[in-house]
Amino acid sequence: MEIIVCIKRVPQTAEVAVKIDSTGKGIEKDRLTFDTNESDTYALEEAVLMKEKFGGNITVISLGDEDTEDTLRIALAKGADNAIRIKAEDFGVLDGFQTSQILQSAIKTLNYDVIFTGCISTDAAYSQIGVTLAELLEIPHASLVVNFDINNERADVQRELEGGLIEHLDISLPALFTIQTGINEPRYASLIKIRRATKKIIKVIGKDELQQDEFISNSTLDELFVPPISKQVEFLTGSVGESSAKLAGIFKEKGLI
Amino acid sequence: MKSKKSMVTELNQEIREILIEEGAEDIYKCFQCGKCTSICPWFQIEVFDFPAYTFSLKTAMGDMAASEDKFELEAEIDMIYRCVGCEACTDQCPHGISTPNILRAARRLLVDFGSYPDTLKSVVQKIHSDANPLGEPREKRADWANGLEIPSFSADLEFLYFTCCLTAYDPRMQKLSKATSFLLKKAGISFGILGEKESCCGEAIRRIGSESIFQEVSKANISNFENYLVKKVIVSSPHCYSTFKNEYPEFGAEIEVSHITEILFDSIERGTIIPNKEFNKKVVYHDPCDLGRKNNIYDEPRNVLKSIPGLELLEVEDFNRNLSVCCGAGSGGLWMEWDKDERIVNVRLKQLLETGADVIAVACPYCLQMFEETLKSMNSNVLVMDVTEILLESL
Amino acid sequence: MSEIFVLIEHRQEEIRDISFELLTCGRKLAEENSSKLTAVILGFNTEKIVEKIKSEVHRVLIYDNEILKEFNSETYQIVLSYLIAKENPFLFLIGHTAFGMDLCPALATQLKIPFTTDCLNIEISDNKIKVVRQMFDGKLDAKVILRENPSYMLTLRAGSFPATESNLEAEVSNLDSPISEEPDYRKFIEYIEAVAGDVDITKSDIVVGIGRGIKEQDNMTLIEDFAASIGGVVACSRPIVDSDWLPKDRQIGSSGKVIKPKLYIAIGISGAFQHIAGMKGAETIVAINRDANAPIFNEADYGIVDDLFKVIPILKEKILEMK
Amino acid sequence: MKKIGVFVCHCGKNISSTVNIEKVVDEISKYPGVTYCEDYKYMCSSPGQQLVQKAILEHKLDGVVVSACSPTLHEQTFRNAAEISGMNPFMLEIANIREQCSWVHSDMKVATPKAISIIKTVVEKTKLNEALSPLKAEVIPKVLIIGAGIAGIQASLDIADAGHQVILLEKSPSIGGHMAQLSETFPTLDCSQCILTPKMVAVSQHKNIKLLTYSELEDLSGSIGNFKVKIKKKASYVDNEKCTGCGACTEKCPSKVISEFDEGLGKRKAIYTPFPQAVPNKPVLDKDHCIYFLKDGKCGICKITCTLDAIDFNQKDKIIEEEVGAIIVATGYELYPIKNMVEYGAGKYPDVVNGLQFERLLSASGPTNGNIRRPSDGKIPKRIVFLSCVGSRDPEHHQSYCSKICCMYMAKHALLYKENVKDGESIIFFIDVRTGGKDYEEFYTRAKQEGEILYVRGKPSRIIKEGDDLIVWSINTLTGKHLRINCDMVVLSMSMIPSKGIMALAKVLRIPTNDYGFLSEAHPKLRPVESIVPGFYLAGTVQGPKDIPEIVSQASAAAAKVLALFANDEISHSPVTAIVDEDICSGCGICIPVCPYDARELGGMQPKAKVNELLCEGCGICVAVCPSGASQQKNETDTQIGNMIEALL
Repeated sequence: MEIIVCIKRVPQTAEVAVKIDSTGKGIEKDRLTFDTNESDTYALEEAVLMKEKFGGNITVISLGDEDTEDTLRIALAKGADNAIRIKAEDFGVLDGFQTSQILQSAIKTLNYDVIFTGCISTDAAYSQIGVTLAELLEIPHASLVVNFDINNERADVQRELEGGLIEHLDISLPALFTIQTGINEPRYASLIKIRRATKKIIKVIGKDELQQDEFISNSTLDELFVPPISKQVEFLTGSVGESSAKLAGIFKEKGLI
Repeated sequence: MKSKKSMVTELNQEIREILIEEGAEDIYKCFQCGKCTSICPWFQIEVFDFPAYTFSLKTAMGDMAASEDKFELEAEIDMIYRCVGCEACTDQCPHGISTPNILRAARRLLVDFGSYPDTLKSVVQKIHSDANPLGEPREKRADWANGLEIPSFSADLEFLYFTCCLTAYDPRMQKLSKATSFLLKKAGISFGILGEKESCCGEAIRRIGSESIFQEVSKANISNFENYLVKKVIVSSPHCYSTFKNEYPEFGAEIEVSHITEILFDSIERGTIIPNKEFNKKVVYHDPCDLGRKNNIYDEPRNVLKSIPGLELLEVEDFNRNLSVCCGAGSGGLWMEWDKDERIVNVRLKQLLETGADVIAVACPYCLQMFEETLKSMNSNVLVMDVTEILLESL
Repeated sequence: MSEIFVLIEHRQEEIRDISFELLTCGRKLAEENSSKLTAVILGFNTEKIVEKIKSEVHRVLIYDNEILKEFNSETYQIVLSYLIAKENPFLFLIGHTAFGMDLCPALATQLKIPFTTDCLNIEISDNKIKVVRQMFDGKLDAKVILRENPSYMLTLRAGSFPATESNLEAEVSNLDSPISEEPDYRKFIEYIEAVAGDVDITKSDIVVGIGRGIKEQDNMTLIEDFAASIGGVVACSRPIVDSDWLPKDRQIGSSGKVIKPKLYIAIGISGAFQHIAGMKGAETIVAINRDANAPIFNEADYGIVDDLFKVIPILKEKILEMK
Repeated sequence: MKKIGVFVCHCGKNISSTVNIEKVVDEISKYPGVTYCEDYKYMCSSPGQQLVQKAILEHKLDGVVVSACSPTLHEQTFRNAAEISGMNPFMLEIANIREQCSWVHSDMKVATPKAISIIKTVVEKTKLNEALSPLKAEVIPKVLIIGAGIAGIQASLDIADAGHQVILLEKSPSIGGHMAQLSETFPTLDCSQCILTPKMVAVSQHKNIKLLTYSELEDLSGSIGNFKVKIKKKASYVDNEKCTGCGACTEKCPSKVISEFDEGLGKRKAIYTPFPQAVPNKPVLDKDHCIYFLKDGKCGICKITCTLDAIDFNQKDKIIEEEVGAIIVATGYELYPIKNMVEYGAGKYPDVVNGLQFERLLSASGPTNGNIRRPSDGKIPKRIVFLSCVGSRDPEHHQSYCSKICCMYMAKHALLYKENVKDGESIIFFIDVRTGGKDYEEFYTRAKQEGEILYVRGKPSRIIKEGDDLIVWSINTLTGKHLRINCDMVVLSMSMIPSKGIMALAKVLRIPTNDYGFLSEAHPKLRPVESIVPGFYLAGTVQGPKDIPEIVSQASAAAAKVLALFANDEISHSPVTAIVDEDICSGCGICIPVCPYDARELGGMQPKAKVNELLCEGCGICVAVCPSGASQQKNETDTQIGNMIEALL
C-alpha cells in the first residue's frame, strides 16, 4: 500500500505567549518552539499502523522552509520511508487554498492508495487543506476520522461528529482522510530509527519542478489583533444566597444555562 | 498491531557512538556492580524496577531506546524519563559514573526528534517563549516585588538576587522571595533584581535534554550578567545554584553564586541577623540534591536552623546529607506524574514524617512544591517551610 | 446583491442549533445589504424541519429524497453544486461543524468560489467580504479578506451568532434531486452512539472541577448533582485522582487533560500551577474557594469566597430557578 | 679530535617503522667526529654487540654512541661489551631513539630528523666524556629487617641460616604480625598459628638473629653496604632479664583495655602479652592505660605481684645504634577503617565487622574461643552477609586496586562458619570472584558447595539497622531483582592498605611509594623485591596486597638478594657523581638541603661543600641550584650540555 501523509511544521503556541510582529500580519517566532502539527502526528501514526498491517511505503510531504526538514526527519524516524519538502521559499505568502493546489501539483505525479492529513493546523486553524486537496485530486475524502481500517480494498471509516456521535462510512480508494487527534497513540522514535533518519535524503522540490505556474489565492490575511478580553476576577459578594444568585444570573446572561 | 519481540540484542555501534557524542562517555568505566541501582530513589519504590546499572552496558551495546516495538519503546523512553537526576548513583559509584548523564545523552537525541513526554515538551516551550516553565508572562516576573521597594540591579549594588521561576510567579512560592528580600534587607546586604530581564536558569530543560534551548536561555542570562556588570548572585533555588556555578562557566559566565542559606548563615555569624523569637517546633531538614550532593552545602542551612532559639533540629537517620533521598522533582520530575504508588516524593515524605517533626524544612522551591502538594492529600498537620520562612518567623 | 443562502444542518430528524445561528447571521447580513435570505434543506420527510424554518427566512428550497436522509458530503456536494450553479447566491453559509468542514472546502473548490472557514464575524461592503477568525490556538484574531468574486462560501463557528427569533413568511419550493443514488465511492453506513458513561472532559462545554476542598468521597454526590443541574461534567485536580475518587482521565492539569470549555467552575481548588496549566484556556472561569488568596482567583473571571458546602446547594437552586 | 662510532639499532620494527634508519646512518656518518657508523636489526643481540666490539678495535674508537632504546634497559649491556674491547665503559653512551622518538611518533617525516638530532647531541656529549672508574665500598654483612610478620620472619630465618647477622625490628610487643591473628588459612585450611609459631620460636632462638620487639626505627644514614641506623626500644617497664613470663602481673592488673590483637572484640590488660604464643613471651606495660601512670602512682599491683622484681616503672626508652649493609622493609598492611564507609553505617553497628575481626571470631584462641557469636549481644548469627571489595576497586572514593585476598578468605570464612554453625546461612556479594592461585579455584568450588554459600552478584549500597536485624540493600545484577536481605551480621572485606606510619618510615628511608603508600619496587616484573634505592629490599604486603604463599616467596627472594650483596666484600658504585670545585665554592650551602640522598655537607675551616660520592646518585639537583657553578657532574659538565644544545639547534 502506498500512503502519503501531509504534515506541517507549526509554532507551538498553545501554552505560551504569542506576540504580533511588526508587519501586523505575522507573529514573533524567535522564542517559539516549532514542532509537527498535532493532528498531523496522528495522521502519520495512522499511516505507520496501516503500513505495519498491510505493508507498503509511506511518503511524508510538507510545504515549508528549510527548517521543515527537521520535521520531515522526525517523521522518517517515526516510520515514514520517504520525505519530500516543497520549497516554501519559492513562494510568497500563501493561503490555504494555494497550499492545497501546490500540494496537489506535487502529489498528482505520485502513486498512492491513501492520503492522510491532520484535520486542523494549530496555527491557521482553517481545517480546509485536506478536503480541498481531495477535491483537487478528484478523490473521495472523509474528515475528522477517529477510526480507520481497510477491508476489501475499501476504507472503513468512522468520523467524529459533535456530541459524542460517530458517523460510520464506507469509502472507495484511493481517498484522502483528515485525521482527528486521539485516533491512535503517536509513537516515539527509537534511537535506531533516529540514526537511520538522519542519514536519509529528503527530496526537495522547487516551484520550477511543479509543472504549474499559477496558484489562485482565495483570501488574504489583512491583520492580526489580540482579541479584546479583560480578565480581572470579579468577586461576587454578599450572603451565600446573594452571591449565588448573582452567579446564576451571569450564567444565564452568558447563555451558559 | 504488536510486532514480535526478539530475544536477541544486536550490537549497534552507531547508537553507542552517538550516545557517547552526546555525553555518555563514562560507560566504559562501569563494572556492573549495581550499587547505583540500590542507592537510587526508585529502589525504594516497591512496585517499580529502575535498573540504573544496565544503562552503561545497554549504551555500550547500542541497545538504548532501541526497540522496534512501539510499546516496548514507549516503556524504554518512560524509563529514561524516570531518572530524577539526583546523582545519588554518581555519588556512590566506585567510578563516579553519572547515570543521569548517560540517560541525558539519550534524552538529547529523543528531544531533537520530539520523542519525549508531552508534559515536558510544554515545559520546554514555555521556558523558550516565556522564560519560565509556568507559562506566565515575562512582564510579570517582578510582580512579587511590588511594594517591597527592591531596586533594579545596577553595578553599584553588591548582589543580584536571582529568583527562581517558581518563587517569582507561584503565589505560594512568592512567600520565599518576599522572605528572602526582607532578610537580605535586614542583614544590610546591598542587592537588586533584574525582574523581567531574568530568564529561567534552564536547569530543568537541560536535564530534560533540550540542549539547544537551554543554551539559548542561558546565554540570555549570561549576556545580562555581562551587560549589568553582575559579579555576585544570590539564588533561592539550588537548581539555579548548580547551573550558574557548574554549568554557566562553560558558556563564559564569570559570576560568584551564593545560595541564600550561605548568605543567611554568614549574616547570623556576623550578627547582622539575630534570630531571637522562639520557634518551638521540631524541625527536620531535607537536603536538596542540588545543594547537598551536587554542591556540598550541608551545614549552612542546618546552622541557620540551629541558630534559631527553641528550634529542635532533627535528622532522618541513615538518609541525610549525601544519603538524602530526592523529592522526585529533579530532571523534569516536577512535571512528570507517575502512578500513586510509584512516586519518589512519597518515599521521602514518609522518611521525613517518621522523624516526628512538626515542620519539614527545605531549601529548594522544588522540594517545597513536591512535599506541600503531596501532604495536601495526606491529612497531615506537618508544615513544609523554607529555611528563609522559618528564619523570618524567629525575627 | 443576489441572495444569501444558508444550509440547514440536521441530524437524526432534529435541526442542529447551528442552523438557527446561521440563519440569525444570514438575516443580519441580508438586512444590512438589502438582500434576501434563503434556507436550503436537503433531507427526507423534511416537513417538520421546513415548519420550523419557515418563519426564519424569505425562501426555503427543499430537496426531499431518501438518499438525502443522512448527511453525506459527497451527495450533498453533487446536489448543492447543481443548486448553486443554478441560483448563484452571493453568499452561501454553512456551519463550521463536522458536516460543514467535510463539505465546504470541496464544494467551493469544485465551484471555484472563494471560501473560508470557521468565521466568528462577517462584514460585507462593496460586494467584498471580510471575516474575523481565530488563529494560533485561539490566542489571536485575524481579519481575512476574500478574493473578490460574485459569490462566496463561508463556514461559521458555532456560538458566534446567538440565535434570535424571527417571523418571516417563507416561500417554500420543493426541488428535484439531480441524483437518485448515493455515490458508490462514499456510503453512509450508520451512526454510532458514544458508549454511555464515557465522559471526555475535553469535549464538554461546561466542566466542574473539584479539588481537595471536597474533603470526603461522600461529598462527591453533591458535586455530581450540581454538575448535572448545569449540564456539565465533573473533573478534578490531582489529589482527587490520588484518592481514587475519580479516574485519571478526569484530571485537569499539565499531567492530566488540558481543557478549553466555555465554562469552568473550580470548586475547592487552590490552584497549583500544574492545575492552572490545564484549565486556563476556558472561556469563563468561576472559582469557589474559602481562601481569598488562593491562586485560582488569579485565573478566574468570577469568584465567590465562601464555604463550598454552603454555596453549592444554593447555587444549584438558583440555577434551576433561572432555567 | 676523538673518534666516535655510532651504532643505530632497528629494534626489529620498533624503531625502523617510524625512523628511516638508512637516512639516519647517512646523516650521522657525515657528522664531525663520527668516524664510523653502522646499523643492525637487534644491536643488543650477541652479533650486534660483536659489531660494536669489532669496530672499537678496528677503528680505534675513543667513544661509542649506541642509538637504541632507553639507557635503563641496555646501557650496562653495551658498556660491558665495550669494556671487553678495552674501552672505558663510561665512554659509551646511549641515544634513546625508541621511547623518546619512534614510539611517540607515527610520522616518519617527523621521527627521522628527531632521531638524527638526538644522536648528534649524544655524540657531542660523548666527545667530552672522561674515562671513569667505579667507586668501591665495603659491605657490612648484616641486615636490618623492619617488621616481624610472616615476611620479616621468613627473610630473617633465610639470611640467618646463611650465616649472616640479622636485626629484626618489630614495633608491637610480639612478632607474628597479622598471620598470628588468623584462624585457618586457605586453600588447605591448616591452622595459621600451627604453621607460624614454630617459625616464631625459631626466630627467638636463632643465634644470628637479634630480635628487637616494641621498637621503632628512629633514624637512618649511609648507603648500600654501610647504613647507620638508630632504633628506639620503647620502655616496656618490664626487665626482661628478670622476667620469666609467668603471667602473674597480667592476671592481677586491674586495667582492662580493648585488645588490638582481637581487633577490638576482646579485652587485654594494661600489662600484657598480646597472645599466649607471643614471642618474646614477656609482658609489656601499656603506659597509656596503666593506672600507675595515669593516676600518679596509685596502683602498682603488678610490681607487688612480681616476685622477681621485674617491674621497673623507671625504665626509659633506649636508643640502639647499629651498622648494617642492607635493609628489608616488611611492615605489612592494615585494613581500611570501616568508619570510612558511610553507607554501611560507618562503624555505628557492632555487628558489621571486618575480615580480621571475623578471623578472631573463628579463631580458637579468639575472644569467643572459636564459637561464632555476634559482637552486639553474643547471639549465634544465623545469617551472615559478606561484602566484597569494600574500599577496594573504588577509585572514586577509596582505593582503586583489588585487595586480592578477599575473594578467597570470604569463601573460607563462609565455609568455616558453616562448619561452626550448622544451620547458618552465608551470602556473599561479589563483583568478580578472583581465584588466581594454586588450588584456589578448587577451594572456591569446594567452599561454595560444602559451605552452601549463596553467591550474589552485586555491590550493596546500604546497611541499615532495623530492630535486631541488619538489612543489606542491593540488587542481584544477574537477575536484576531487588534485594533487601535481613541478616544477623555483616562481614566487610575491607581493602588492605599499608600499615600506619608507612609514609613516615618511607621518608626516613628515602624510598619511594605509590599513591597509596605501598612501597614501589624497582621494576614491576624484573626487580620486584628491590627498591629503586640501592640497599633496600621489600617483602610482603608493604609492597601491595598479597596472600601468604606470595609473601613467603617474596621474603625469601628478598633474602636471596641480600645474600647476593653479602657474597661480595665490597660493592661498586657508579662514578657518575657530582663534584665540587672548591676554588669556586662559596660555601653558601644551598646544595645541602636539596640533595635527596644526604650526600652533601659543608666542611673545612672555610666551609666548602663536600660530596659523599658513595651516597651521591648523580641526580644533578645540586648542579642545577649551585649559584656559582662550583658543582659539576662528571660527564655532564656545563660545556657538554652547552655543546649538546648547540648540536640540537
